Amino acid sequence: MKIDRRCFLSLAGGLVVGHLLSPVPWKMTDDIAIWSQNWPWTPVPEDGPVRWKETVCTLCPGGCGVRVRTIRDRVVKIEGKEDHPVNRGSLCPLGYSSIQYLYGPSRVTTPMKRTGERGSGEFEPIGWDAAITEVTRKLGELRQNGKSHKTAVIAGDDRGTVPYLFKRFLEAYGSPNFIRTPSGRDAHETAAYLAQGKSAQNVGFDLENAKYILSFGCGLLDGCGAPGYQFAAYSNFGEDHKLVQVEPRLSNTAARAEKWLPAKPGTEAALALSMASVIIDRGLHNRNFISNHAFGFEDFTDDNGNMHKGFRSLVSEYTPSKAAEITGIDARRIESVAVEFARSDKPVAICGYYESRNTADIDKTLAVHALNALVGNINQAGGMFVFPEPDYDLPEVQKDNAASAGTEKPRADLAGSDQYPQSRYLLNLLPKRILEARNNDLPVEALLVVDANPVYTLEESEKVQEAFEKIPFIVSFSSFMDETAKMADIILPDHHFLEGSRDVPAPAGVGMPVEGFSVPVVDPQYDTRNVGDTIIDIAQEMGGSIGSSFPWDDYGDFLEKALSDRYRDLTRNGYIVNRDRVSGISDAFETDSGSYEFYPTRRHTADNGDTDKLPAYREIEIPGSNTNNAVALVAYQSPRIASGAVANPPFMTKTIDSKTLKEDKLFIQINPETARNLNLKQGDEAVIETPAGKATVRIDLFEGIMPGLAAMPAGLGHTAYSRFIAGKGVNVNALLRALPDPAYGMNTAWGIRAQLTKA
Amino acid sequence: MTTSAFPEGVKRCSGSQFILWLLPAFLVLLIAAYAMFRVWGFGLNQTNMNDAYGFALWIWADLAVIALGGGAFFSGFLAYIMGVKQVKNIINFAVILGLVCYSMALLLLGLDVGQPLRGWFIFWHANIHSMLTEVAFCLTIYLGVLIVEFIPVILENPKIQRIRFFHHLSHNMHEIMAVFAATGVFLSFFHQGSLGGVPGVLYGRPFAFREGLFIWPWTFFLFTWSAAAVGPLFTASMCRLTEIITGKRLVKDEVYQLLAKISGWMLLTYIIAKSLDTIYWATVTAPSAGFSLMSFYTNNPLYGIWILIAEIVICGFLPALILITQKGRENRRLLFAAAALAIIGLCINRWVMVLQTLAAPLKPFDEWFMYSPAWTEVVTTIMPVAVGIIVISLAYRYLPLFPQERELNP
Amino acid sequence: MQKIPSHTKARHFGMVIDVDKCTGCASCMVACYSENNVSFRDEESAKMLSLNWIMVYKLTNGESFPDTEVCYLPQPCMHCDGKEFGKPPCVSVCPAVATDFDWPTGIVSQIYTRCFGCRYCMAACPYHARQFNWWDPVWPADMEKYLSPNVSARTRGVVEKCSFCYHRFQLARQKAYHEGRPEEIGEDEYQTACTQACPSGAITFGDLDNPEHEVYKLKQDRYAFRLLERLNTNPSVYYISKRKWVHRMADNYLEGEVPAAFAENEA
Amino acid sequence: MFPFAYEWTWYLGQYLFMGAAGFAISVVGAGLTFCIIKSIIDTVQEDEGSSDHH
Repeated sequence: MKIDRRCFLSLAGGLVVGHLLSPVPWKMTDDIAIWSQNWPWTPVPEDGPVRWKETVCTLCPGGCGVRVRTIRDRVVKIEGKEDHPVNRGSLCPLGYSSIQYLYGPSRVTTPMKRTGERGSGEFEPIGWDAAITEVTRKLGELRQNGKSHKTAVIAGDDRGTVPYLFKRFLEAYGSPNFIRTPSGRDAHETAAYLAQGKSAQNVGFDLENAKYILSFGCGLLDGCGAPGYQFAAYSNFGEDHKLVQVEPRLSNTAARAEKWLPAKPGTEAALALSMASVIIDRGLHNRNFISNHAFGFEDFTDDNGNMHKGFRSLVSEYTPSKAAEITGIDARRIESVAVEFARSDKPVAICGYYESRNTADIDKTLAVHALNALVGNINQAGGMFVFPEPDYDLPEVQKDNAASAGTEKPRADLAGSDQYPQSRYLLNLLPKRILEARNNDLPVEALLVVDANPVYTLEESEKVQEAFEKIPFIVSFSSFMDETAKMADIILPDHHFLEGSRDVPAPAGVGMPVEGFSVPVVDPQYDTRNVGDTIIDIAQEMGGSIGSSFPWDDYGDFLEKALSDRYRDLTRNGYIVNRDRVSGISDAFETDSGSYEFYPTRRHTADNGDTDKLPAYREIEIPGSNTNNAVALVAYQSPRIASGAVANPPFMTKTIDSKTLKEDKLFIQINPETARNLNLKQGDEAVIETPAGKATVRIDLFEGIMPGLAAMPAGLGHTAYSRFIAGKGVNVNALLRALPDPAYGMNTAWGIRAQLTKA
Repeated sequence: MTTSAFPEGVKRCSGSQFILWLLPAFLVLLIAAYAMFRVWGFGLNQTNMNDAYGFALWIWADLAVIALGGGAFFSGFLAYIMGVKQVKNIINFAVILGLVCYSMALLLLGLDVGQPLRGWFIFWHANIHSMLTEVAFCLTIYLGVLIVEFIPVILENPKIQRIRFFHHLSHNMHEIMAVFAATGVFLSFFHQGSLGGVPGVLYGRPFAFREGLFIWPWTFFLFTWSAAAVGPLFTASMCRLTEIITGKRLVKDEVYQLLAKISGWMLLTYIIAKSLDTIYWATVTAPSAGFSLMSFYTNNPLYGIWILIAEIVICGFLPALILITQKGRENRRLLFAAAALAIIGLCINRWVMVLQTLAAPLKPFDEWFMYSPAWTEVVTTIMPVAVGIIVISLAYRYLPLFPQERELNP
Repeated sequence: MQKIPSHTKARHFGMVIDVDKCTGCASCMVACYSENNVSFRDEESAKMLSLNWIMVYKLTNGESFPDTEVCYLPQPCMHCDGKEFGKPPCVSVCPAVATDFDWPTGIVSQIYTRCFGCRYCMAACPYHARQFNWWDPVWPADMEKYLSPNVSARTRGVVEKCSFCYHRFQLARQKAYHEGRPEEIGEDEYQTACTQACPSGAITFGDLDNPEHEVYKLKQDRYAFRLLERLNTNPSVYYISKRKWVHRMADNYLEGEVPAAFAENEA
Repeated sequence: MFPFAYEWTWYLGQYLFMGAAGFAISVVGAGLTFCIIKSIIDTVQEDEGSSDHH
């Protein structure tokens, strides 16, 4: 048979038809569908026995107890720990997304040494031994040249064993420069020192038991302070609980508050003092407390025979009508809130723990503390507490001559200097000092950064970056490639909190002396090391008296000794509540008068003279010029945006609505009235320019913000971490500028004047 | 002597001219093929669809193209079942147009699903309560019927006719064409309707939702009716377009006029029914869910009340009135102007039933969802036109589509 | 569309969300992502391309400063009972039975391996509770390790939505079975991840038909309402708010119509 | 579509729907088969009838 074209075609056709009639196509289709359900690039999570482990989250200062669901060696879920005293089961979005930081592209997976330009982000892996040798060599050189005091540590916290080890290291090494990053705590600590004579102690508010919370701008439900604690308190609110929020913007806290008092920003002190005047006028103050535990309530004459005005006389100047003029709040509302507050069973007044704003208005804080004193709730259930920090029972630091000489030197940040004698840490002043110094006389030549990300969190980020560029040697201990780590010469990555042990002392603002303990729930995922171990290693490698000041095998050994009798309970329960440390009213005051000083005699004033030491409303002229298209730019916190040292993980960014962030452009909230004046509409692109910087943003019209203000969320605009985090919006800190308090050096600017123009 | 590949007794242009004419269409096809490669390769993120617009340009194109392709079923119904002789002069063309429309609609559907490899689940795991299942079944079977209807036309190519078996086959198939046509009409009636049912049953979408008869919302019947009315007008218009392009008369005016007359009355009855439906919906159905008529037509940049007026009055009543009057029909320009309006009206109807349904906000705190298609969507939506040009050109060139062509072009 | 088998206990799971209590913190959203292996991308602000099984909406009363009020409305899948019981808008339209109404629990399921991505269910759902996987999910740099084996990862091209953490129900049922008390599942034993995560206690979850469950009482609250109730979708998610404007935000009203909870006061 | 598909249940709607679909397919299929068989017969008969076809 001749095979011609026709024959061939018939054969081919026959084959096709034959196959179609056979089960082959059916089988193929089925196989294809099954394949589409098992694409090799779609992960199939491995199953295994589930184990729940408990630890404490340290991604923010909140210190919430968490329970962690693990399957084999993997962490698959984090939840709030029901019986943890801080958060009682609740947990913030950052806590829930912390697994995204355990794994993922932001981790620094091994010690790194900078290879490119500073800040370029070019690093090469370097072994632990080499990295530690490099750090000790550099620090040793400085010390040998008599410049040990030019080594500084920037830490996110000054409590707990890790900051303790750093402080101890500096002491043995010979530097006074342990610097805590600025936060709302600065003002509370100062106020506690001035009014109660308690130095370096933790101020906490017992929101759990309070019935009437009068918050002067504290973003209780916006993620400030210890969000887990505040949320837990709020969740137990009953009909008889009240929350009053003073804030110029309808924040989440204000929205959930029983009353919202939109006072003009920066006038909170006037409002608090006016409320005090109402309380005193109507005799609603706690007479027992005032007569037994108060100083400076009435006018008095001091030992030198000088007349001084007392608190009562002072506040009488702040009549509700005058306060109404200053704050913009109706006088009758001021009165009614003041009366409700004073008459409440368990009232507490609280102010600004906002982490992002880094501000410390000492007058406001003193005025708010005074409100608490007026109702006599100092160290009372549901009131305001001052707790001593946890102490460690450890051998003395051994100091050689170099160490003694170094620690005697003035601090690089001017804290404790003649100008700012009562301030402990003034990181906000440091960048300027570095920039103004000549290159051969830099105040800081070696910098160790732990649990902090100052390049991102400090005001005027651009200036901070410039300053950091001038520091010859920077070591970061960050677990993540954050903005500061990116500027470092050496990165000695710490564990993620799920991988290591650490003690977690009472979170700022929490109304109980709780101490937590985080334990590893999973093996270290990468070549990282507990920062405690690293600093002990560095000290021991430096040898001499420094080495002998660190006589421990490792951080674990140190923890066991440092926490001594608490160690067992802490490791077993994950927390202890040191109830025995809560002093009653009897030893609440360590002032000269032994009382609550409404008139803080110790208060340092700018001219160091006779200027009134009483808390007062002093108008703060924020930086920037007041032009036609000026708005006052303020930062706001959102529980959906982590604004502290740790950036927003992808999960949290996913929760942000498209009126806050869209196509990587950030929205600023302004009142429609402001928008009309500036000829702006919803969604418009606009340029915002402040003395500190300039950015393109988009406009979100929000009725709930005071006209004339522009609010920008804090926590976005990162430049480091990963592509899931970087490049989203604007870092508000880059647009803000600090305004140092003349006597305390802390930042008092509640905002900044900005020019807002349509792009 | 070799048999000519062209139908007997007609003139066709040269091969090179023919290829030149097809070139732009092939170019479109090429771009569309690239777009299809992108979509199938990288997924639907290559389009501008989103969660608010799960259905978008493609679904509109499907609905519109199928409705316009409905000329095939209604012409078939007229020709084979009602025995309207005149229609037989255009039925081949109607079938081929329908075939293009339906195959393209299926292709677009294949493009539109997220997991094309699982597309057959619609048959395997069929949920017979879903209007889409009904659409898929009827559409696929009807496409088969159209192919069966088209086979004898192919077989009439002179070269194929030489093979005796095919000669007999085409003859025999013509003989029982009424059976196929009847089945087609039955299928087409249901799927045109179920396409209307697709939006009509969405009781969560008050813009689209309609009450109805048994399991069928009124849109079920309105869609069938409108496809039957406008489909033949589309067939006639495309036929006329072919005439203009080829420069030949292919169908007698009386055929056009007959189709126009039937369509005119169909359109008029349809648009009256549609108006009644709209009035009932605007006054009873929608208000019961808290919506006033105007809430569907305000606060957005596109969907104003003009769209309703355009659909019902300008592209509904107006062409219907033109077509039912003899004078209107006899004026060829007026006839095809009216046909064009009716076609636009049908497209608007399918557009709003799909797109506006999804655009209208339901939660009071939602805003209108607006959408503009991506190039991948646009080019693949134009693709049926290119395919239509190619298929019709080939068919016209090689197959005896128009029985009257020889007579009209001596 | 099966009827309930006679040997299984009938439950009707649902949720009551106190809008006046919700702070908009989004813990529920994040907990849900984590619990249900919801993928993420680097660009997430286009919410109509983003996967969120529960979405917290911000509502404002529209009054000008300082009379403005803000509320937050968390919205998961409503697990509608449907106009006709067992026929939610999305279920009857799915051509491939990839989504179904589970009679023993009242939960609307989604079978990812069955879904072929036609998105008809999304067109049918008035709540935008359903989301499509426009992209292949990617978990960069070891992040795959945190995925839970209890919920399968989705592929590109399928629709997904809130399941009321159905896997938790299955685990609870298994546990009850092993402990010799089949069909006896305590209220605490089955809670959704978002309910558990809500730090302000705004979300309550349970069997709407069980008088011993909290939701049974809460749903009868005078100020309870449901989202877009007038569409007759019969959602299993209830909301509570004492604010009239929130009620107005939750459904559509013609001029002169008043939300049911306030109708008496007005009259 | 078929009873061996997962989670299959029997109910009336299925019969009606599948019945109609099956009916349509059968009619078209039967018609097509009829045409093909008849054409084969026609062709064969033609071949037998006239011998001038090779």
